[in-house]
Amino acid sequence: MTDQVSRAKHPNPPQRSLPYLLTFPAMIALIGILYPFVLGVYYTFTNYTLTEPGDIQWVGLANYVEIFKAIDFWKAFGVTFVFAASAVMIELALGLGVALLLKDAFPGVRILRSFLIIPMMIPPIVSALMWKVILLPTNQGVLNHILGLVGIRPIAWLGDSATALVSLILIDVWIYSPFAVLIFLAGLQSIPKEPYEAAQVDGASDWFMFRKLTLPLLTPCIVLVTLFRLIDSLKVFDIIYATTKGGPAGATTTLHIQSYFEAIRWFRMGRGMVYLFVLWFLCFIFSKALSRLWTKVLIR
Amino acid sequence: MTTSRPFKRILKALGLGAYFTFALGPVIWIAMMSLKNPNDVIASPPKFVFTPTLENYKIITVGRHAQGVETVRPDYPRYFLNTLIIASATVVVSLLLGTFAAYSLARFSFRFKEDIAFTFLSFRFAPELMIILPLYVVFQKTGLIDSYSGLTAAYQLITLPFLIWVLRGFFEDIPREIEQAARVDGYTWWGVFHRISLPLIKPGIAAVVILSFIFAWNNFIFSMILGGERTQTITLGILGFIGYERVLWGQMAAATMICVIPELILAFLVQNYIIRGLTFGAIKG
Amino acid sequence: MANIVFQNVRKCYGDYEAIHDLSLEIRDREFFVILGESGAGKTTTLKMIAGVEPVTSGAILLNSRPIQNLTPEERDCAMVFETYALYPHLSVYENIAFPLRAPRRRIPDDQINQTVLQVARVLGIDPFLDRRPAALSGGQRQRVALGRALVRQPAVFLMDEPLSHLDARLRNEMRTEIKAMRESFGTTIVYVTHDYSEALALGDRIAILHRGRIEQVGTASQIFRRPMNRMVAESLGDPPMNFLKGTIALAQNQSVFATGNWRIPLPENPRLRESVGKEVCLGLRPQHIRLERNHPDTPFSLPSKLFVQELLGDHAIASVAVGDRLFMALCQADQAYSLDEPLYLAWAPEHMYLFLEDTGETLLAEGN
Amino acid sequence: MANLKYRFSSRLVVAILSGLFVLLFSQCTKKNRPGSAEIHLLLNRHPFTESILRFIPEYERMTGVNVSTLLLSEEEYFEKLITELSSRSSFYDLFMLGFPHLWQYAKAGWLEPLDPYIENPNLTPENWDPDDFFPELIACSRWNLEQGAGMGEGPLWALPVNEEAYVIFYRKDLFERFHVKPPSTYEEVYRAAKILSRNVDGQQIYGFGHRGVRSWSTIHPGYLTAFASWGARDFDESMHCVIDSPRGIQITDLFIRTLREGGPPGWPSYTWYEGKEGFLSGRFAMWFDANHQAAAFENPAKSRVAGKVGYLLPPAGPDGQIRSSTWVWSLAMNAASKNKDAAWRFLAWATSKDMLQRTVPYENINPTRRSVWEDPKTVEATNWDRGEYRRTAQLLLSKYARIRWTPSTYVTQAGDRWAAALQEIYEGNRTAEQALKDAAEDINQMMRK
Repeated sequence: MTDQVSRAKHPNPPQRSLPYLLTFPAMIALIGILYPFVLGVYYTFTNYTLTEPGDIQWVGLANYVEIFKAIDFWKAFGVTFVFAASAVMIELALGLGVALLLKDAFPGVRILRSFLIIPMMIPPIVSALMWKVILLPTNQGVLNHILGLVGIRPIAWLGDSATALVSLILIDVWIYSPFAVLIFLAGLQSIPKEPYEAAQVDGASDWFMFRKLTLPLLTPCIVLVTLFRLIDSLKVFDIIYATTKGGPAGATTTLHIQSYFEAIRWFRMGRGMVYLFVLWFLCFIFSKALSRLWTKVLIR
Repeated sequence: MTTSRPFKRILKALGLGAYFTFALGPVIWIAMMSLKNPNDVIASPPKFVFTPTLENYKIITVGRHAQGVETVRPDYPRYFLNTLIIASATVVVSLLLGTFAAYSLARFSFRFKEDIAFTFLSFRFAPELMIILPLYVVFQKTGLIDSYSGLTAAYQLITLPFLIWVLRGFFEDIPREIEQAARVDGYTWWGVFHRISLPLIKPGIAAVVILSFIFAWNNFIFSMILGGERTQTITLGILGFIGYERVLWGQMAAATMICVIPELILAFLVQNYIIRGLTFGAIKG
Repeated sequence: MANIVFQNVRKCYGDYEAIHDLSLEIRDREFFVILGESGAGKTTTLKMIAGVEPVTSGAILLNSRPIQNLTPEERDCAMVFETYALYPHLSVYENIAFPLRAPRRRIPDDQINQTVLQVARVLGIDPFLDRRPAALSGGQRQRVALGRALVRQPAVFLMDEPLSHLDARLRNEMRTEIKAMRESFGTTIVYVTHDYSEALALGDRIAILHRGRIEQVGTASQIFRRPMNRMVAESLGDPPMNFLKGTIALAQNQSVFATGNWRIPLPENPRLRESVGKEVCLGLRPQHIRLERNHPDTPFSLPSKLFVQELLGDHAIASVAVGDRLFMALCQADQAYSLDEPLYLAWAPEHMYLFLEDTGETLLAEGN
Repeated sequence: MANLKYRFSSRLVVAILSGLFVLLFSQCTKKNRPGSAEIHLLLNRHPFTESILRFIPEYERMTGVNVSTLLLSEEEYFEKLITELSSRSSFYDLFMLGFPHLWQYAKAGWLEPLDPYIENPNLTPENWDPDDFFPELIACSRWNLEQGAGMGEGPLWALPVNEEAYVIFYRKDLFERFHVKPPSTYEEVYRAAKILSRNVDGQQIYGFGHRGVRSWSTIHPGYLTAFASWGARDFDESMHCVIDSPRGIQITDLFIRTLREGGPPGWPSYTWYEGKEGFLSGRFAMWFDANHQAAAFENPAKSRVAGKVGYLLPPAGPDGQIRSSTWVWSLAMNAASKNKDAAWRFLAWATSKDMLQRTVPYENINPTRRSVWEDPKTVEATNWDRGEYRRTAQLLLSKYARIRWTPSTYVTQAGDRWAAALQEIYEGNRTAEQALKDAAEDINQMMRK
């Protein structure tokens, strides 16, 4: 009567090996990065220069000591931090603000939402070049031309060390704030309506509801956006490479750009890799903290 | 939040207007540049009213160009096809590898689970420059240089970590009892996976496909160093318009507009999924 | 033909032991009910039969063949989940047809279609076969879950509190329906609930599960009349049994139940004699208690004062204070008592229960 | 039933994806004519390379050799090249070089000495005539790998295909209109730049334009010409960096003041193409860069200043000397190449008299062979400003233009740091002396390792 099939006994579901079997394929694809990464870290302890691939000698921590002593390193460190922190914060604020505006349906909201991610669709290096045309120092630049109409003198934007970093942050925000808007929109839609209705009944103000209800409920979004955006903005390269290349007098030289000069332009792979390893380490500790915060937020 | 009071509605309209001018203004400017002839493109002061011409689009697609208008060897359609192949292959491979990994990270509890999950994420930390030269040597020795499969493998480093973390949230979102019911109904874990779990996260897959496609489509360093003449991608194609003589801004702008089309089509196809799609467990809060 | 035997089954989540050394036999074609309050481990037991929860140690035999190591799909059990667990992306038709489409069964499409339509008609859900579960009411969803299990004629039928999410009227209706359909299941049914009336109404035999241990297994009347211990007695009947602490004493060489300065004679039986002097507690069911205004001429009575009276339509519940304890008694709706009015409880001797205070073991039950 | 739609759409998706996969892997197989020799070129975008590419099909038909080329913009080109060479890849046979790279790659042993191929009669046709090249340009391509000296001696590492020297393009109409004498010293350039930085008929004009991005390629054109004309040098004989010599500081201060007070705002962001665009669209009164850009400035279809451009020899320094910088693009062969003979035959063909002549109409107007430079067709194609362009170009080539960098493998490193110093001076937070001293100290420290 029953179609019981007796088969070799194996531990009942799920088999012990199944989880590893499933994650293994993805691991192989990413093992490909382990060898280059380890080799890169090894280079930081050598005097490897590209033009002399033959004689690589071990120099221990000489590269690190030398670089940590140099002022250029700490300047690049500072620029990287200022760029990443301000880019992420503005993207969070802008992302949340726009998401709140787009949350409720109104005529045309669907069109606006589909136009939302167009800036992300253009290769960053190309949008940086296009922005460079818009930010041209003379009144030939579109932005200066428009500002000129309202009587503001042309600003040198990417050409002046005071405004160069600000312009780069502006470009980064332009490209990646849609990412934040998307995540927040998803988050806002998954928040139940009841708490808001209850709060309204108690006569809570919009600001109170935002602070006490929306923000706490959106914490996972905030952590998620910060996690992915912080990693990318610490490692920013395309945007600066296409415009100022670390331009006016080191004002926009981040760790990644400085490593580009050291390793690719001046062939000093050993030193270049030190900058990159520091950058990797920064990403590591921030993500470790953020992902722990993420699991904690999830459980609560 | 009720926006009944007119004051709020004006504020909302102003806010949206400001943001979308900031977001779409440059895109519109690029579109205008793509319709200008060489002298207008970099006129100073910038020209807002001009006689539009489709010359740039003609040059980069069909390759015919009027005399005296300088151009580069128009291989743009080939770069476009290369990128289409590589980006789609990358997304397909990422889906194949990542979906299973995400499912096992979400469903099963096993040793080193959180470490494995974090390792996937950590592959996104390494700056591209750090791994590009050693990776180049590996690709050269294994003959993967300038090949579609080589670039598809390299792009996994960009798309796979993101895909695994997002899909993991989705799988965690499915109530366990639904999968248990399917097992009891007589399906192996594979049957449950592809008949119940996978269809239930279709919105998530849509969101992840479009975002991964964009990341792969826009890549620059991997395609430049690990690719070659046969697999040159669109980003390099667009940069190719920085000629020795001068930058062909008009043609570069036209190339950029065409570059956006496949992503727009894909976004439109999965449009309603994207927002709903990103509503995943982790977001529930 | 399906009988299920648990042999010293243990189940632990980490170091928390959910099921302690469970040994049980469920006979073929039996409607076996597991009754227990939430957290007793009844759903876990059910899921261990189905295979979706692995057994920590011990064996489960189906027709005397061990199945604890088989995967769920190899066990040929059907299960109705408490949350129904319907497939949200499939229509009602597909939800019911889903088990039949399992590759291992190789059932041709037309036969599937015919079986599904027949089951749907029986359950009265054929009008909305192409709707999605989200578009159905609680009762309809419950029927679809039933349909999904029914359609397979499995070896064992597992039900995890299928009626708990329904409103009272629908619950009674579905209960009688399930009772009526019992024949059409044609196989062993293991039904889990925390509602004692469902257990008594449906179960051929009932197992009382408390904190992962079987307190007692027996027919409805056995369990109701001769509970093994106080815990079993307490979990049956609504309103629940009343209890009064006291001791067994000897009065004129006869065992009596002494509490305060009241003495209530006890029937002669060796067990009572042995436990003279022990702490015990008296058990009386509300429906067995009569309230008298003046002192009844039977030793089986206790003085009390009315505390509160609740009118429940056709009958009323009177809560009376006996010493420091509250006793509940059923009485006619029109029987009105005034507050604090002195009343006497009276009951027939055969309705008395006696339990040991420390182990809760039953010393005296109805009829013996 | 209802679910058929669902099942159909998933089948469709799977079909498309698998089709894509098949397409992907079918592409993997190499597609070229079987059996024939194959050479690969890695080239940057340049008038010479873009014009030569037009004739490659002709070469392939003539010789049956399959020639595949990867063409990249200059920035990406050098990054791709260094990756290829540093990992000893043999994939690319020929590539373009400037002299800083020639020195670096020759020292690293990545370049193939070409003399044996020139002397081998059955590889090089008789009419190829190696002596037809301008001797100075051949000298630029020889180096005996000795840091700090030895240019012109040692093996021939590459064949020059294009050269450029540096002139000041100036707007003759503006100079006449505001009665400004074309400058013959750098003080006059400074003064002229300040006078001509004004609003003319509604368009803001800037007196003096020059490249500004943080790279050695910013040092190389006008600035290095001025620097050398003032008798200052980058390194002394013992390879010690001496850019902070008194003369060096003076000319640097003057040059940067000219840019700050007479140049466009945001100079540090100017790439060569933005600068050139500035002069082309008529916003600069003077532009100090490569003389062959005249081809673009004189082309009415593209330039607003065609016909109004004057060509000025670089002004002389205090001791009356004119020392223009120069740049030579040349083709070199990969020492690790697997088919060097086929590569050489292509190289010889590409640098033959006939081919250089045929690239002139495609704006490769500074040919490196004397016969092509004096050929009537070239003369006719380049006699702008009533022959003034050719006069200055001839003078520069024969007398004034030399490589002003000391031959070494440190040009890019020293140049990048030097350019950063110029930017600091321009930003005004360091004086010329402080910035150059720090730069010299850094460069010396860099070289010690």
